[in-house]
Amino acid sequence: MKKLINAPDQVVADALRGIQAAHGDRLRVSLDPYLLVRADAPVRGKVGLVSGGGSGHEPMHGGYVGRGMLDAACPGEVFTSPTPDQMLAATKAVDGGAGVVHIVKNYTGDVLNFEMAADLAGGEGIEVATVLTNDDVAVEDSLYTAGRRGVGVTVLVEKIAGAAAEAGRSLQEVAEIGRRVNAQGRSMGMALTPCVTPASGRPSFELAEDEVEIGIGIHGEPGRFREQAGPASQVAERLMTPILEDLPFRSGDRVLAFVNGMGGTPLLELYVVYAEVARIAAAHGLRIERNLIGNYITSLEMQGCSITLLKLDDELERYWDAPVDTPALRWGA
Amino acid sequence: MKKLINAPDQVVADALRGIQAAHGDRLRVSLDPYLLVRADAPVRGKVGLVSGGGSGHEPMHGGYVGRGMLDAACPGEVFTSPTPDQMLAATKAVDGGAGVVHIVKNYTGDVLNFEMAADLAGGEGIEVATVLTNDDVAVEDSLYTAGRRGVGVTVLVEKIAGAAAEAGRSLQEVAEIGRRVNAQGRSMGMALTPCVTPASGRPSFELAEDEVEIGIGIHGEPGRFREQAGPASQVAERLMTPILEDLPFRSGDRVLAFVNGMGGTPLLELYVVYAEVARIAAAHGLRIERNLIGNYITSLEMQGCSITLLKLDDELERYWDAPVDTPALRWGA
Amino acid sequence: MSVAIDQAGVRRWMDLFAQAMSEHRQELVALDTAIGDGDHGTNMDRGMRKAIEKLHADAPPDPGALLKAVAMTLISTVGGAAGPLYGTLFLHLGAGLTDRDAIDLAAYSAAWRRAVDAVQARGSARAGDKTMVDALLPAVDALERSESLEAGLAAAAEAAREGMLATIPLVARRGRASYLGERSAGHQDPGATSTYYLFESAAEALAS
Amino acid sequence: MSVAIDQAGVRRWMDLFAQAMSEHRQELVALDTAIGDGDHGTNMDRGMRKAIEKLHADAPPDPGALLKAVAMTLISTVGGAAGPLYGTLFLHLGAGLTDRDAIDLAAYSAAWRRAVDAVQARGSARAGDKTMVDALLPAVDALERSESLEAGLAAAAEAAREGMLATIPLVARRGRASYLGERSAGHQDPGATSTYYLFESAAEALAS
Ligand SMILES: Nc1ncnc2c1ncn2[C@@H]1O[C@H](COP(=O)(O)OP(=O)(O)O)[C@@H](O)[C@H]1O
Ligand SMILES: Nc1ncnc2c1ncn2[C@@H]1O[C@H](COP(=O)(O)OP(=O)(O)O)[C@@H](O)[C@H]1O
Ligand SMILES: [Mg+2]
Ligand SMILES: [Mg+2]
Ligand SMILES: [Mg+2]
Ligand SMILES: [Mg+2]
Repeated sequence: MKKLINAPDQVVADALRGIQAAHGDRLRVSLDPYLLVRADAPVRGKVGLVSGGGSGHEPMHGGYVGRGMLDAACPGEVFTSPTPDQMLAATKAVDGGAGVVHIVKNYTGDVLNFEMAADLAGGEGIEVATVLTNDDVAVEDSLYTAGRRGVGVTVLVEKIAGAAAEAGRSLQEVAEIGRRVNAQGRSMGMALTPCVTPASGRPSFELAEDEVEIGIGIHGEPGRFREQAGPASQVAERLMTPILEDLPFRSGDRVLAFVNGMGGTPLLELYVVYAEVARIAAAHGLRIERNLIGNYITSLEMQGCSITLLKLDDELERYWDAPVDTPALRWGA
Repeated sequence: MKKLINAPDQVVADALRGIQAAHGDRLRVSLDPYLLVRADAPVRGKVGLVSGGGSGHEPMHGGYVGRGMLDAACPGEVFTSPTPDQMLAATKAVDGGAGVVHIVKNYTGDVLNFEMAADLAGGEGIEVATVLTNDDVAVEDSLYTAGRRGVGVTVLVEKIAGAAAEAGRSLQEVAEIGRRVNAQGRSMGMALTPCVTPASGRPSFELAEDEVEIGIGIHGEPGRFREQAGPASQVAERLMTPILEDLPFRSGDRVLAFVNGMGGTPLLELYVVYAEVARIAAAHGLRIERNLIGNYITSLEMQGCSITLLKLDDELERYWDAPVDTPALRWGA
Repeated sequence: MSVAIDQAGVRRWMDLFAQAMSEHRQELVALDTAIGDGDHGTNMDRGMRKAIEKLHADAPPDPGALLKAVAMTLISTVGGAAGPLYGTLFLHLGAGLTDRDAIDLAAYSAAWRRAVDAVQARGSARAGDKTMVDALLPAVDALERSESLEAGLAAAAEAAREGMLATIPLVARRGRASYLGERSAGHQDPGATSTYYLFESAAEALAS
Repeated sequence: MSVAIDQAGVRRWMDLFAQAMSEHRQELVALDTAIGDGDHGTNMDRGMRKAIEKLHADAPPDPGALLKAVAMTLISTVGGAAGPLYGTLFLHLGAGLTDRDAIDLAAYSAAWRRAVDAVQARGSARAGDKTMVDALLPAVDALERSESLEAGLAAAAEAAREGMLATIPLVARRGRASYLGERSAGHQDPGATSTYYLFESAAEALAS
């Protein structure tokens, strides 16, 4: 394992030091507990948005803290969900009196820790609403399982709910909009290579030179099946078909198409994939009205991609277009 | 070799199709010859900016076409400089009557092809000024060699000269500002892993599990030497020391610090490196006034990073801050 | 003379458990890499290391308070699924034992039962879901069936070990391994494994 | 009877050179990977393939015009250093032979000399800089020294081969390999290698 780090157990703290040095003018960074907060938080009267999760998915979530998106992010250790005390500290730091939304990806760890944090925040008189993301169609969904993982849609929830909060919407409204994004979005991912966490020093799974892993998550966990590596057109079909069937997306739907890199795949290739996504979407009669292409929710240095489709309506589209001013996503500002 | 492509000799064309599908509202994309042009080009009375180079460095250059930055980009095949006819077509497409600046990285191929293009453009009555970037301190510089490579500074030249052109400066002024950025900037890079071009299908060099390559360029070419992999603090010293000595940078200087990912390195690690850069810069009495951290000039899926320092003055800082609206770099718009 | 567990005994237990988490860190990471995200060993080791550090600085006077202190540290340093689940376990175990100088089998068994119930309430895992619950349930059953603390903890450790091994063929229905579906079968659950070490440490602490 | 090169002969030469670039593509890529960016074989193959395609569609009537057409295709399809350099080479070679039906040794040698001068003017490479010039110069020298076209092209091919091999120990001072400094020694220059194939094809075309 070769990485640009000083020591496996310092990587998150060191990266936070880097973020502090780079963005200290717009973010408050705490190392104990790990925390990133908008410099101007709490914004009086505005619903606060807190997200969090394991590190190793950068720019998610720290890169999305700023005007028009998150008020705070709680980074955990690499691929390890953060702890309730971080989340509580974040919640208190961003509460401007209008309540706080927790954006939680559906992983047992994230869910349990955020539950505890919400309990604790409630105990301190802060109203918390939770938006759970679970958009990964690669995972079987049933009451008797942990359910689907939250993946690509999380970025879209953070942007769109963030804009709703910035627009002065109420706690319930912001949460409802976030949940709508989740309900109308579907994702699926694949990997060409595994990743290596600093702590383990070993590949998260083994893949032959001619194999790809389909239905991968964002934690280096193995996917649902592996198959012979094929052209980008086949990869795109493999991911788009279950996405399109699941919601389902129908001819005439307006969508946002998001092609996400897993961290180690060149942008050149993501555009190759996007060309295929656009082709398949057109064949289904979908109108891609907005798009996002790049490394936005990653799995360390994993090579691969995920595709997310979000069904748009006027409100979601307006909030997507609203100004955002964060280290990793910025427009209109 | 596993890649998200359809076929090695289609990768650039397919990616351009993806860019067309994604950004067709703001860019005109041509497949024959390969060309990306601002949708509103030529802008009457504005100096046009054309850049170009081999593909595989995305988002450079295509991601930087838009208001406040480039007017056109000519992508070559992967790691192969584009051809004079592309450059001539780009030059004609963006000439708004005020002349055109060619931004050329100092590689024999880029230089020769742009020279031919400038000759051809001159023959058609378009005034062309060339800004050559050669900021890589890893390379020995002498009259009797090809000189230094153009690397990280190229992105800064494109942004700053782009803002100067947008501000209505003359051809000579824009070129002079671009040259000043190059003269005041220095870079050096390193790699943890090689990259694989689609056409060759093989790693560009071999590195042992515990070795890193220091003084790497952006074409998968081997660097100046290899050494035992060390912590990020050592990597940062290895790159910063020659950069600081070369200009030289002096205590009290205001700088822009740019930590660039080679394409396959997680953003998390780039922030770890940035923390070290900030530490070393502070120890030298430098004031980092601006920063840029991420994958901006890449070498396919190579893991590693480069560091660029640019000595700032009021004018350069103002043009850096000026609005930019491109697929890959966007603020104030 | 009947054996009881006192503050020093719990303290010894926690030291041994911390030691086990450190020694088996790579093993737990490897198990979690196969069907999860590879952090279980690192998480537990980090948490228990911190817990022992805190106990060094300031050890609460009674067994229950000590366990609650460990719970709080785990909750705030482990993260992941294991943090809240082990935190919940220790919190409820401690709650049943607070303000006692010495714990007999009856009190101990009752506290464990409440702790396991709390873990199940928090995580909704049932027997056979391929989680730490599959080691916890048989262990607590064995404890309840025993005649003495010594015999009980030995039987609990053995039952936990069997429960841990029995997770191998299971298809996971909770936690991260459930995303693998059928592919999760054939691998031992990391959380059940750390739970086995917890009971092994408890038996050892009592014996020493 | 004295041999001369005509349009069909140049056409044959270009076919053979294109064939060589296709056959040796991987070899050139491997050489360029060692001390460059690994694209020389792909670039030359792409360019010559396109050139032949164009000649198929519309082949200029005389040897000079044919070479200029190849030059223009290389310039607009090869890119990199090789595109403008081979383009310049063919452009000036063709310029010296335009409007001729048949080329004798004197005219041929003179055109080659001007072509090599033009390549050196464009790229500033001198003998010993580890570039295609190190194959070109001895080949053209050999051609000039010869008594007949046949002997001349055979000698030129042999000289180019020796020049190509002689690049192995050199430290590059031009082109991408120069960034490696001392580490460029011990590797054969890819451009000198494709130039050797150019002369080999020329000799073969004349013989057939
Ligand atoms: N819902 C649950 N109930 C009980 N135990 C669970 C549950 N989900 C996961 N676990 C346990 O947690 C273990 C994984 O812990 P850990 O790797 O630290 O957390 P994470 O899965 O968040 O990375 C699993 O092996 C399993 O035993
Ligand atoms: N200045 C120069 N003069 C002559 N030949 C050169 C010069 N620079 C490079 N070359 C030749 O070009 C070859 C490399 O061509 P190619 O790989 O196609 O281009 P690039 O280096 O741009 O990738 C080298 O092997 C060398 O022979
Ligand atoms: Mg985890
Ligand atoms: Mg090249
Ligand atoms: Mg885990
Ligand atoms: Mg090359």
